[in-house]
Amino acid sequence: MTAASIALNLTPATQYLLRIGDTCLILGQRLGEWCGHAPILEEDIAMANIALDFIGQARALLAHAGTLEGAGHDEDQLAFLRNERDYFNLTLVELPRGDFAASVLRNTMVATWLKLLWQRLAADSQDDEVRAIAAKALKEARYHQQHSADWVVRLGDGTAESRRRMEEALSDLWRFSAEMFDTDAVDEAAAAQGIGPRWSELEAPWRAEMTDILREATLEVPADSAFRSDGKRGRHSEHMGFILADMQYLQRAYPGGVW
Amino acid sequence: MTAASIALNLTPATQYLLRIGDTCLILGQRLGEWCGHAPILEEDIAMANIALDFIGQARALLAHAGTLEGAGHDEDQLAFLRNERDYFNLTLVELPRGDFAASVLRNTMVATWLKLLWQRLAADSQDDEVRAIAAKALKEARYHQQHSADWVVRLGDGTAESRRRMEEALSDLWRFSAEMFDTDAVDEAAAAQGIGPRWSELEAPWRAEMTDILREATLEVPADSAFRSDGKRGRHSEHMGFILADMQYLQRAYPGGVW
Amino acid sequence: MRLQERFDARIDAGDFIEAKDWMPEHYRKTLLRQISQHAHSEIVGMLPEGNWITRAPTLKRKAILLAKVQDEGGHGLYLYAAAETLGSSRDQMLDALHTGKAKYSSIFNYPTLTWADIGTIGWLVDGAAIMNQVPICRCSYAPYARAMIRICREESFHQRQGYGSLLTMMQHGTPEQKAMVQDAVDRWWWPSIMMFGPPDDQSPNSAQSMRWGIKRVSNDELRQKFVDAAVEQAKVLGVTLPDPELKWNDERQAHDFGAIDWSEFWRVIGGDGPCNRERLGARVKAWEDGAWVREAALAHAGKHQTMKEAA
Amino acid sequence: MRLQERFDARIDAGDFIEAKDWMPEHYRKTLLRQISQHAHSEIVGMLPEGNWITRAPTLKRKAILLAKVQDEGGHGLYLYAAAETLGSSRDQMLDALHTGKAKYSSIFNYPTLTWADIGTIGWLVDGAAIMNQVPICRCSYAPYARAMIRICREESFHQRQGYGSLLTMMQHGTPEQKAMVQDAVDRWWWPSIMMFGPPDDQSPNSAQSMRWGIKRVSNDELRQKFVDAAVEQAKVLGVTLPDPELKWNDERQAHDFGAIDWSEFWRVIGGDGPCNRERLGARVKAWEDGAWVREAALAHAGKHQTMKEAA
Repeated sequence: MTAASIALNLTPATQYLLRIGDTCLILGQRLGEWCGHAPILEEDIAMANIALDFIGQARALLAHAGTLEGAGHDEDQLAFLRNERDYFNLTLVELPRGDFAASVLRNTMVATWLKLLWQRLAADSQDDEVRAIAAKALKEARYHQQHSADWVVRLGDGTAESRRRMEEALSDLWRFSAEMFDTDAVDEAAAAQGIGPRWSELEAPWRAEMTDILREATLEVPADSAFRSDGKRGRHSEHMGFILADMQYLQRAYPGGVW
Repeated sequence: MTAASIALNLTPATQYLLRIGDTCLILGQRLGEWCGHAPILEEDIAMANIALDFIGQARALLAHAGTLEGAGHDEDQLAFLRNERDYFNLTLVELPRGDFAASVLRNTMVATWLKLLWQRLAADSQDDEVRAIAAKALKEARYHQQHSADWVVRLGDGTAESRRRMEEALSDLWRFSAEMFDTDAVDEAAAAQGIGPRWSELEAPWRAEMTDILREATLEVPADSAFRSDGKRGRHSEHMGFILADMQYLQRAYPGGVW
Repeated sequence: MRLQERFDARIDAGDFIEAKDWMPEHYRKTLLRQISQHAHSEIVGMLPEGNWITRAPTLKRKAILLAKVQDEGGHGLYLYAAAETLGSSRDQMLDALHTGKAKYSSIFNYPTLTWADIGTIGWLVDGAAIMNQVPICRCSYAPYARAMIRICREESFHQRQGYGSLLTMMQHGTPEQKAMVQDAVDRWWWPSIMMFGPPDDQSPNSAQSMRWGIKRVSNDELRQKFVDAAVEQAKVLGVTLPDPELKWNDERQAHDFGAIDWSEFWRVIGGDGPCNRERLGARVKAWEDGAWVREAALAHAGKHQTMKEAA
Repeated sequence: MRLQERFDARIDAGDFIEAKDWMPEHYRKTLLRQISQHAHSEIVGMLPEGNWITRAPTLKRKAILLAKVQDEGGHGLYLYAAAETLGSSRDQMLDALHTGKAKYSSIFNYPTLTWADIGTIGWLVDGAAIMNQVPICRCSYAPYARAMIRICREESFHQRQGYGSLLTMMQHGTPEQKAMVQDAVDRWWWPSIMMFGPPDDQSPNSAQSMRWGIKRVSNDELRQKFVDAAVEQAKVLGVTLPDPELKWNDERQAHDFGAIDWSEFWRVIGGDGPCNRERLGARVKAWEDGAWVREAALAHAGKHQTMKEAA
């Protein structure tokens, strides 16, 4: 493995899988930052546990995307040696971890979305490996959603301070959800090939589940905004470069290393 | 230029110069973080200006150290392609920038030390290039000391809040000053070769000037502690790796690049 | 009415207005809005560029970038000072920025995603700014015109440096670096040509500003001049401008170009651009986090003053 | 006096003491101090390792590291629970940690400077911890002994993983990686053998703890055992232990080793180690920053309870 970046030989199928795998990878990366800094020990453990699940999901998806790509790239080359524009995660997961309110809200938004996506992939994907990955990940996503949503409810319907912070988190993060559902050629091709659903099909059930959670938390669903993020097409926020600088550091600085 | 780290061929003279040059480099790096985030526009400008001076000093010293090393390393290879253990800056300058109190106190501590060091180097170094670098840098250090010390005085003798923050900064940072003055074989060899003074010789005048500044700021000189940092011998704090991950990113990720 | 007539006559004669001179309230307000908006743009503009200071690829480039953001801070200072001559304090202007009442140039709501963005901002964004600003050096309000003369000189220096850094990468760099430059140009081109503002027929305030000698050249005229210059510069660089309709029109002796997506322009101006929240949030945070510093400086100055008076 | 005699007899007979059993106040306090200190060490110990989660070099290593810190958090939980059986709440114990009244293992006041530190902590620090902890699995206080059995099982797994990661680098890595491993071993060796505490003749509390079956093997005996094992492991790895006096003593059938710098040990215990402030500061900050979360959880539970009661 050399330090120079790898060039991807993208097809809609690989890009579709990298969008999911990179979302897991980068959220796992962000959640790892909580280690030793959570409000209670149980949450240090839970955050590490959820991060671990995400890294596991990312490994499976990146390895499979590498196989489909057919250029001989393994999970680590894909995880550590791409240029920023070749990562396709949702922008939402690259935002700084923020406070605990922002973290649990983001986890809830992503876990709810992933749960719906894994359900569809586990049931309908024509790709055996994708079905297998999704079946395992679905169980994890259910737990992630439950755990995070419980916190959204507690904090939304807790103290005035916790409610203020949840409202702020909603105002900051909700606008990034549009990216989860807008559709494009990658989506269409993946649907046509039977890899997985168009993401737009997940919007209605996602909104329904999130609305229920927010209602229980006595929080209002924010209004839609004209803001659009575009990480899944490789146009990231300014935060992404700093994530990669840390994440890729050892692979870049020790070319040819074996770990 | 390739992405792999360079191996240094160190002599006491080059290490002595890298200790100074790296201190300028890393403090310049930290001060650059203030850009756009200072309490008043004049300080955004001043911080960028001081950072710029430090980068200029670092360039001159690294280039000269590279010449003395004789392995063909230019300023950028030395700045961007060493392993962490081959950077020899004072630990003090790699600490996070902290609040404005911590930043102006650190700037005062370092500028006072550098001013005394540049004075000695400008007057006594047997190395013509070092004398020339020092003569130019001395003027800059005088301004840095004046500007930063003025803030230490204003904040120490300002409001209760600013005083509390200055006291906290002193408690956090003062203990790193011991590293500025302890002596070792590098120091002895540099003194014997006429490159520059043993740093222990700077301690008494540094304490005298700092004591005056703190007195004017109505602050107490902290008691000595048994804490010892060791960045100048290449043993850094946990902060250093993150500085280098950002600083080196482009050189590592684009091997062979021309900028 | 006398004052108004005399003022109009001076404007018509091409005279400069000084701070102490009488001026119509609307002229004063228009200028104050424009100058403070320009000052805000300088300090908000430090953020996207500052984003790359810690990651600049060589020490020379790091030094150039630090010098550039320092200059931008300086421009902010002159402009706030010029605006203050119109009767508003810097704190009042900053308050208007922080509460969203005042605008800044919408271009700074786009992110700097790669190092090539820094060079591209120098080339295209500073280039567009200079096109906009050179005519202001002849603005009827003298303090603003004087500030702009100094600013334009520094801006052209920045523009050349930015362009030079791209040229180095395109001429001597690796294929990956060249791709990085092209990508940056692809992202910044359209936002840059939006910097001249809406088309003339949708720019309602322009006529009055022209009349008053605050504005000297129309939006579309400046935009055309910029596009014509950029096309040549892009050729030298070896990059493609992301507009398939861009081509020389022999009849007009100018380049035709594709339709601008004004809905994006209004979306970003309206607050929903990629970084609006981050930019304003960073400025507000800096201001709030620095409150104790400003208070301490005042308190210290107060004590010092008291001691002097007592002595 | 009856109770005391019966307690002593049970200890002598090798019986386990349960939480509900009578115990001397000094026994309870000694155990509480030791168990809570051990719990604090687990959670403070997450910090130096957590420092490398975002920079782990492969996804597999990142996953292993996340699993490891998660386990450490779990150990903290069991140990706080064991300590709670002795009559102190977790919040009280955390308060003692945050105010500096309670200690944690001094080894965590050293920084993790390279990736190889993570493997080295697994090999040497977890290795030393296991040496210390295995005898505690037979501790006279049953809840502590039970927690330790589970913990020791996981710790040996971590120790093997850490050693394995070093072995991979030493056997298959580049020269730079091998140098990184050697450097980490050079820095961690002496602090690791200090983990067994002061020499027996300067360890005043040891006798009482031995008498009570809280401590089963002396500091120096454990240290010797650790050194003897590490020498063989270092050979297999291909690293040098940074002690020129380290050599086999045929007479003692054990390794002689150089003098430990106890002044450093006491300096670090005393608060002036490389990271004491950072570690405690990080824990206090996490606790203070999280206060609103804990308060909200309580408030929510209170409302919920009220609703249930009303229903």
